[in-house]
Amino acid sequence: MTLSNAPATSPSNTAGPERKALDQVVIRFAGDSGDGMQITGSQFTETTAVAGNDLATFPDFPAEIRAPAGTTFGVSAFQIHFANHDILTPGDAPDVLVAMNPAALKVNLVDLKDNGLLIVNTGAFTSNNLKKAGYTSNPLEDKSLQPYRLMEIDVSKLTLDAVKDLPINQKDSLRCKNFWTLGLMYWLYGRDTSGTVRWLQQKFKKRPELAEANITAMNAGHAYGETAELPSETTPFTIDRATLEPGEYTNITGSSATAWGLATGANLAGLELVFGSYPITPASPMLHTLANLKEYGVVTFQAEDEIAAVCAAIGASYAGALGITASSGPGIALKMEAIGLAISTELPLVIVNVQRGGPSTGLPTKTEQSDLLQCVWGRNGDAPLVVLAASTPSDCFEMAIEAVRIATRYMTPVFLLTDGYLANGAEPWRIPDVSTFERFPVTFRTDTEGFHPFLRNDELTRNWAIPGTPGLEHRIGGLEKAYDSGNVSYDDANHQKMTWVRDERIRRIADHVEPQKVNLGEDSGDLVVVGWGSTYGAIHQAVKNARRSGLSVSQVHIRYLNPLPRNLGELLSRFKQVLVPEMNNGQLVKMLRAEYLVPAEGLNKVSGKPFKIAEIELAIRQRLES
Amino acid sequence: MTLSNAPATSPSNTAGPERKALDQVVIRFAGDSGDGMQITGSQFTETTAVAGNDLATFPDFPAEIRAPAGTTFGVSAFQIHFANHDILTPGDAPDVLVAMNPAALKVNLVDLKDNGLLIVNTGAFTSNNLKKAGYTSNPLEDKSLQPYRLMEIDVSKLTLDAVKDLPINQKDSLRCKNFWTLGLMYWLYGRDTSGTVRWLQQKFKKRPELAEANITAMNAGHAYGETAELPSETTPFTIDRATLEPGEYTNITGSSATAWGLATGANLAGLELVFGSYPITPASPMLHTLANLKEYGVVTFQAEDEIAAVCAAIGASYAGALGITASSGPGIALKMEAIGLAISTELPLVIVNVQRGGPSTGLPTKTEQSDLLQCVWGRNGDAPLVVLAASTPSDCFEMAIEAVRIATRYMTPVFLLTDGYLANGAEPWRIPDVSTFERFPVTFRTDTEGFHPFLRNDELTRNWAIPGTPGLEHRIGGLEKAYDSGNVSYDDANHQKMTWVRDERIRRIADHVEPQKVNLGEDSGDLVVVGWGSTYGAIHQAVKNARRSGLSVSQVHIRYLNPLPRNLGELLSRFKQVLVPEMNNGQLVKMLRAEYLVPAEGLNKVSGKPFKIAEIELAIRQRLES
Amino acid sequence: MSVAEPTPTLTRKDFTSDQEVRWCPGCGDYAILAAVQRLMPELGVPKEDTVFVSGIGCAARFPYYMNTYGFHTIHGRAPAVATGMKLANPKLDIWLVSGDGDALSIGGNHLIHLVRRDVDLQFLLFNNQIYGLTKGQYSPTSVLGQRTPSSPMGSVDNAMSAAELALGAGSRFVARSVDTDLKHLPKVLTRAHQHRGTSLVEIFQNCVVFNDNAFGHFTAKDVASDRQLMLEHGEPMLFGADNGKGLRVRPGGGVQLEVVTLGEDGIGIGDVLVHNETDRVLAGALAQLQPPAFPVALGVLYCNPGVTTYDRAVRDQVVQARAKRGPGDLNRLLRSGHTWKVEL
Amino acid sequence: MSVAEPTPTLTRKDFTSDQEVRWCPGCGDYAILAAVQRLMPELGVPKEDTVFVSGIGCAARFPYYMNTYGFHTIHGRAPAVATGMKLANPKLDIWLVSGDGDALSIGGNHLIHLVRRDVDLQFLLFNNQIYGLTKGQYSPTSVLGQRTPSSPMGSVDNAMSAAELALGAGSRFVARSVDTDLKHLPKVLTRAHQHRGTSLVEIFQNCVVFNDNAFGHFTAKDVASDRQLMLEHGEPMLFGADNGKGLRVRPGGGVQLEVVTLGEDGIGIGDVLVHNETDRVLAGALAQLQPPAFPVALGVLYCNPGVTTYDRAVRDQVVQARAKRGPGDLNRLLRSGHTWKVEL
Ligand SMILES: Cc1ncc(C[n+]2csc(CCOP(=O)(O)OP(=O)(O)O)c2C)c(N)n1
Ligand SMILES: Cc1ncc(C[n+]2csc(CCOP(=O)(O)OP(=O)(O)O)c2C)c(N)n1
Ligand code: SF4
Ligand code: SF4
Ligand SMILES: [Mg+2]
Ligand SMILES: [Mg+2]
Repeated sequence: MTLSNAPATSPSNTAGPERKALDQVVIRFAGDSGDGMQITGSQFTETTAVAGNDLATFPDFPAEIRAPAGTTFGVSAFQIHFANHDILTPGDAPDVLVAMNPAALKVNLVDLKDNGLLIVNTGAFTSNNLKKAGYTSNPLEDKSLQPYRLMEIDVSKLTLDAVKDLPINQKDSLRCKNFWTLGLMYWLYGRDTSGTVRWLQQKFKKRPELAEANITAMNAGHAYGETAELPSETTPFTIDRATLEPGEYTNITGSSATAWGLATGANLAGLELVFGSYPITPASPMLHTLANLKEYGVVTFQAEDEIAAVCAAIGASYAGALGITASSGPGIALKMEAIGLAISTELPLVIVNVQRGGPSTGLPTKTEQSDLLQCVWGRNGDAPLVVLAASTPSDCFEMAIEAVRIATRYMTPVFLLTDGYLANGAEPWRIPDVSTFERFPVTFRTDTEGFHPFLRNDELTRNWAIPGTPGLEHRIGGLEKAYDSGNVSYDDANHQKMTWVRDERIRRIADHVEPQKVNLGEDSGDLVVVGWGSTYGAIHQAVKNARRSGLSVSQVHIRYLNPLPRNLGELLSRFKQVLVPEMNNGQLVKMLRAEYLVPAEGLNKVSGKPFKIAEIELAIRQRLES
Repeated sequence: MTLSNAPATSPSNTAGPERKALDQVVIRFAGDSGDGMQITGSQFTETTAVAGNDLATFPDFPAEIRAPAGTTFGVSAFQIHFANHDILTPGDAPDVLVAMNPAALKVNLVDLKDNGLLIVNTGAFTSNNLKKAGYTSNPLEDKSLQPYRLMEIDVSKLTLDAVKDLPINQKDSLRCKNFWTLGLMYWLYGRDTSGTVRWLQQKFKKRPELAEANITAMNAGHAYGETAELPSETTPFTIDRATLEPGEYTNITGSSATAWGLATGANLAGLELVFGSYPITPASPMLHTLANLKEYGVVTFQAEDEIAAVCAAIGASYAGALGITASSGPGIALKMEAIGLAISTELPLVIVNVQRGGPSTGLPTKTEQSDLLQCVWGRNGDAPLVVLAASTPSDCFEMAIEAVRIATRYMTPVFLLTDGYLANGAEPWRIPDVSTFERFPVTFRTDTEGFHPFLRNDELTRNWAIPGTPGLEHRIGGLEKAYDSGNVSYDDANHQKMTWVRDERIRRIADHVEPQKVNLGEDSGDLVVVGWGSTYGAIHQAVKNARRSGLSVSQVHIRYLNPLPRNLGELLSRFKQVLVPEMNNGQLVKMLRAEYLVPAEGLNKVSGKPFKIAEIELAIRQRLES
Repeated sequence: MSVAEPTPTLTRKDFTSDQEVRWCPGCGDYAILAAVQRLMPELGVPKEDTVFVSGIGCAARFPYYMNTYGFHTIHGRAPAVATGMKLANPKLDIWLVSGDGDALSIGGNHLIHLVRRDVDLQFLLFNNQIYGLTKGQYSPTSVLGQRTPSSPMGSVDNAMSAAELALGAGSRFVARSVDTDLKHLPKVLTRAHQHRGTSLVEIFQNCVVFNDNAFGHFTAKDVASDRQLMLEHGEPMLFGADNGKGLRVRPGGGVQLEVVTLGEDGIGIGDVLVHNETDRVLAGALAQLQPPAFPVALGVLYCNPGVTTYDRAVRDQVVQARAKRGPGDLNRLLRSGHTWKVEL
Repeated sequence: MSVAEPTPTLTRKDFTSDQEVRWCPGCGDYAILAAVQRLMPELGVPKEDTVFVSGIGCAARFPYYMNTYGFHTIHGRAPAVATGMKLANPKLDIWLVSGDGDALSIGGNHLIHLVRRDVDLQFLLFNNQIYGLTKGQYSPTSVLGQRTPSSPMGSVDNAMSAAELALGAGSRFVARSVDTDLKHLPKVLTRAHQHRGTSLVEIFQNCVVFNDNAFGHFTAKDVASDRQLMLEHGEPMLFGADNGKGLRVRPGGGVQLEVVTLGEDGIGIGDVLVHNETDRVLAGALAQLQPPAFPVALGVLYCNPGVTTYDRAVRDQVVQARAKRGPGDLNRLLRSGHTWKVEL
């Protein structure tokens, strides 16, 4: 094609035919683990964000690092939902599916909307690949794809043609095909390619020939859209910018938001942060982010295992820093004994649990909310602590700060629950000005007068005296301790009292956090949908839709899971029905029933995938429309 | 005294003055860790049992191996309750307190009944010992002991006199004073000393001089009772034999009962038993017992830690033996990740949790019931398993067999909950005839036809194929597996289905276990007292007392905690009030409220000590007598 | 290992499972898998008596690809699970497959206690000096200063030597080989299989994605002969182009090894130290050798079987107990304490 | 260790807490406690900068009796807790106290990674070859065949050597002493304190209740001189009555040590091997020596400080990062990704 050897600059996106205006689109890029779908997706995300749309994304990749090419279990996908209005989920079903090979088609076609746009790379539909994907007949030839608007393009060949004159080998040339596809999609949605051009030039600083090849491929794809004969009904689109609050924005994933929030929290508390962690999917990215924040007084310790990781964090807190640890699934289970020590010694500690599919090793790369009860009750003895949950990628930032505030102010371990969906998902975030945040500096005990390590204020919080402080030398440990002296005590009345203290001091924290608000709708009615964590967006949209059709339903989304908000019981009692959607087999619902004796009902999805709006909306209608 | 050099034979117990008949007595022996109070107590127990009384005991010793002599935290005590009728608890408060030194007096006097008999060894009341015990004035001299019938005896001196002519040194001589005391108590309650004589001769086979010394001391104590001037009101007593079912009896502790029950269960299942464990108080005695049962096909493995212990048990089960592990408190917390693997791979496994005071290291030698929620819900992911609890020392035998039956028949991990009180406590047990027990032999899969490792029967139990079986080679693991093939699967619908299967197959077990019975009283009424585990005896007696005074109260004691008995919800609904006494901060009560929405109310004692009958009785009366 | 009838009819295919292999193209694990699948039939152990046990990691996927019994357990715990299997059925021939993170990081404690007890099995440690499955963080064997996502300024952890650790823990068989060494690896694996007790085999395995060519400095064709010392019991320790170099104990009464060049200042083959598999001090010295100053010691560094193995010793006590006290009789057990009769 | 102003005014009493000591009468722990309390003032480290950290066990009660900062943590995890402390505040002078079960059984993994990383602290391993607090089960250092409540027919686990394990894991300071050796123990502890990095000191400690006299075969007065080799860097390895015996490398080119008697067949002091603290192979050989054939090697077996320590290396990266990128500015961090502005 004429443009294939064009200079590596970006065509303007004003060119081309009339564009059809849309309110929102859901696109899924799907291909081999090696096809670079995650990069394609995140580049499209960046560009879309800059274009001013609101958006939400859902990356979905296999547990294998690089499963054999062409296999269904090696398929990697990235879904993005963008719109000219405020949206909260990556969308239930894609309007557009890009399938780079048969396996990608096989795995993802089920989700594509009827009459949805289906773009396939015919170049990858070899008989071998078809076999690997488990196709007995070629879907491009049988009639199975008729329900969709099929766009057959030999992306492989077009990419090779585009870069054939560049000084790179066949393998690297073929690798550019995801950018060819990206170029085409940019054209289709009237996007400016310059951001990606800059990104490529930056990324391949050391290998400019690769930068040029990818840019060339992208431009070729873009040009293909302008020039090629597309199926008549495939007109390009345009989607107006969403009316977002003015300010400076960035796309943020839950992982970075959590890591940044913890660093910010430590800064507001005036403490250094010691992060002890052992790699595990999907928590590792937090370790990677924090390892790069050394100049912020963040020390990361990659421990030999999860037990050492949490123990190092506890030691750090004893020594006067803020000890934090993070893990997922099996790794969290291993930390429980040590967390009991932090509870017994009343030391600040934040444990981030990026939940994944269980039980056991389970589904490492899939999302789930099935660790709630483990975090609230999964320790030996009566061992209460604080449990918080973030609702969206950007909420991870706020809740991470809150976790640090509570841990340091109340000298207690705090669990912060996120999940794989929040950690990997991204959304545009209006960047706050940290200098306006309220600080909560820690004051260590220095006064030797009448000191003992377990002196308490009226919140029942003990004073924090750290090594290096003259005259406050003291010993603490995991044996029961006398209420007044803090010395080891086996006295029966004392144990009873200390058990009460451990429980009561956590309960009282509820007096100092925001009461539960109604996130959508009235504070009474026929039905309240109660959720926690990453289901926020789906529930919110579902409730919104149901309310549009006049149903009396409200949303209550809990961020403080232990202690539960003071007003929650009374609030729930004002609704006729309580529905609790969870990505687990029914955990918060147990807590609510036990605590308030409300006939709460679970809506449980345990498939490793987030809720679809429709699934929750249906459950609402079933309860209110009969 | 004339008898002190008597030959080592036992005086008959018919001698002496008129004896006052009693229905029941509670005696507490208290002294230094080094004073041998546990031996004194268990000897008195044996003899009392042989005399045909029913009895219950409560040993209470410090966490230190041998804390410094004379200190309050070094005090070791043994309480025995014996009667001419059926009893279930070691008694609320002692009628008789034997205090071998000031510290023992200091710690235990609070519990002695008013006008109770107080026997003190004046020889140990040196100013030094008084200081160590924290006495500012000598209680023998100030008036503080007036509320009691004080019996001052210089046991130390009398013991030394008794054995002075024997070829043993001063230290060993003084060591005999616990047997002097035992002799006196034998006389006081008209007991035959011959059993203890035999025991001593056996124990000191290699050092007969020590046997003789102790026997001599015991006889001296016995003779002292006959001859000495005792406070007029201190007449000796007699307590008739209780009418126990005819049969052969032995005194059994919960530890031995559990160990023997596991060995018996494995035998009934036709499996070898591989017991993986890491020492921890109060679970270690099970390891010690099982280590001696090699000829029963019991292999014990003292692992490097609790994780290795449970993993070895899991490996053993995979290889076709019955894998069992046991621990307590912190050790149980460490096993949770691996237990998740056993749940995911659906392998039989029994985990005995001998609960102790928590959180963290807590109170290692004290009893508690605070691990219930940890066992039911304390794992990553939705990871259901079976949870059973034993109610009395001898019930440990039955429930251990039941744990093995369920684990092997349903291919699932089973938690068996006991506690320090059950493990160390003893009661007379009518020994069953094992040959009459119903066997539940395991049949391993051998048929290669259509085999896959997760083929299920209609109880949803998978078939068990073990290495060594030709043609059934297969792989299992902790990743999610396809319902039909058992191969690794990341499919969303499959995960939903497998989560359901894991949950449902445990629920269905409730169809095959005994329905919940009412342990005492009617199956409906004003109040039901619901308990589990070692609180059985105290609750039973309290309910019995309350019923005697005409109150409408029943006892329901749960042995199957997960799944809960099918009929439990309906049963509880027939009572106006539900009271749940637990030695924790409220755990079963949460489960009952969540499951049945019954307004169950907790009665929580977390002092490291078992409930007193009076405490529960009072709670009952407060609810029914107002 | 278990002694079993040779079953000569089996072929590599018999040991290949129906599961698609899921490693990255070019991963060293493929070469090891091929070597093991080829070796199995020669060992003559029935498929049904063979068990592959692993923890978690890329390497730990190994059992899925062997058509034998297999258990993909949890991270770091395979040694404990395997110990339990062996206690339940000593007849099983167990192969443990573990990565450097699985074996030496989270599983370090189980590894050292396994070799100390000397449980009879083969421990294959795939050392790629990286955490593969979690996307490339440094591992306990990663070189000091290595930059990875979790060590952006370079790792500050000193690297650990699997061989030295095992020897320090009391291991009785320690060997090393290279994933792609088609001739050497099967030989070493065969020796490991013959040894009764825990046979630790460290296999240097290339992770093409996250730590490519980590071992090139001694495995690359051009340097191999100079950088690899192929140990043979009873043979002089020679290496280099046509075995021109050797090792000897530095003269002067110490225990330090040094490299000598044959022919140079009067050094003859007689001066070269002869390898003695049963010498633990020597094994330790060999394990420490590192390029460029020294070659990497490959082959069997140490082999010194104990009088028994853990699993056999445990079983022997069961036999002794039965011989001494007879087979267990539960009714007798329940009456072994002090008992008394209550008549009507 | 941390460098601090000497505070000569302090005495033993200043380091003695108000807590009653709760060990059994006659326990070796008393002697060690006394030695440490006496030594503290001489080291000149301020009380407030000193922290004693322990796991669980009889030995682990130690911190309660020191009037310094102290943390009685959980079983086996003290090394990890101590690492965290040191990362938070490298100025702290940390003494880790652990039993053979705490350090080598459940805590084995943390021990080997602690010494591998070379965190700057003193690790006192009280080895009584038994689990004391849990009433006498065998431990990883118990002798093979030992009868205990959990090994009624004798333990079948081979004993582990703390020194060999630490060396195998890469430890840079390994020493040994005896609980009641009032002269030797303080000297060794002082050396440990001087060393920068993890200083492992194995102290043979007598458990009078469950394993009495376990070390009598080399600590008893009458055999001590013949059975104890007191190592001194740069000194010939002599022992026995008036140093009549010595160690040398067995002639013939190997690395095996042997005992020689001075004066016998022409052996002179010159033939005796001179101790070199910095020789890891030698340290390994010395750690292996066992009575009756050999004496037990006491004192500093190995001392070879690294260029830095883990805690310093970590801190240095923080400094470098600040030098390179300036002090952290959170507002800049939040804007470090790709950003865009939305105007009204
Ligand atoms: C308890 C637990 N912690 C952490 C993880 C995450 N994880 C899986 S594999 C692995 C390490 C992999 O490295 P290695 O053992 O060297 O195997 P490789 O992938 O390099 O072959 C980790 C940290 C886990 N699955 N379970
Ligand atoms: C997680 C956990 N497992 C087991 C125990 C029980 N326990 C306490 S101390 C100890 C071992 C003590 O032996 P050692 O470390 O040698 O110390 P010693 O008492 O001999 O000084 C054990 C197994 C525990 N407290 N915590
Ligand atoms: S990540 Fe590395 S070790 Fe894992 S499969 Fe890919 S190449 Fe092999
Ligand atoms: S049990 Fe042993 S180690 Fe523990 S205090 Fe007593 S004597 Fe010391
Ligand atoms: Mg690796
Ligand atoms: Mg010990």
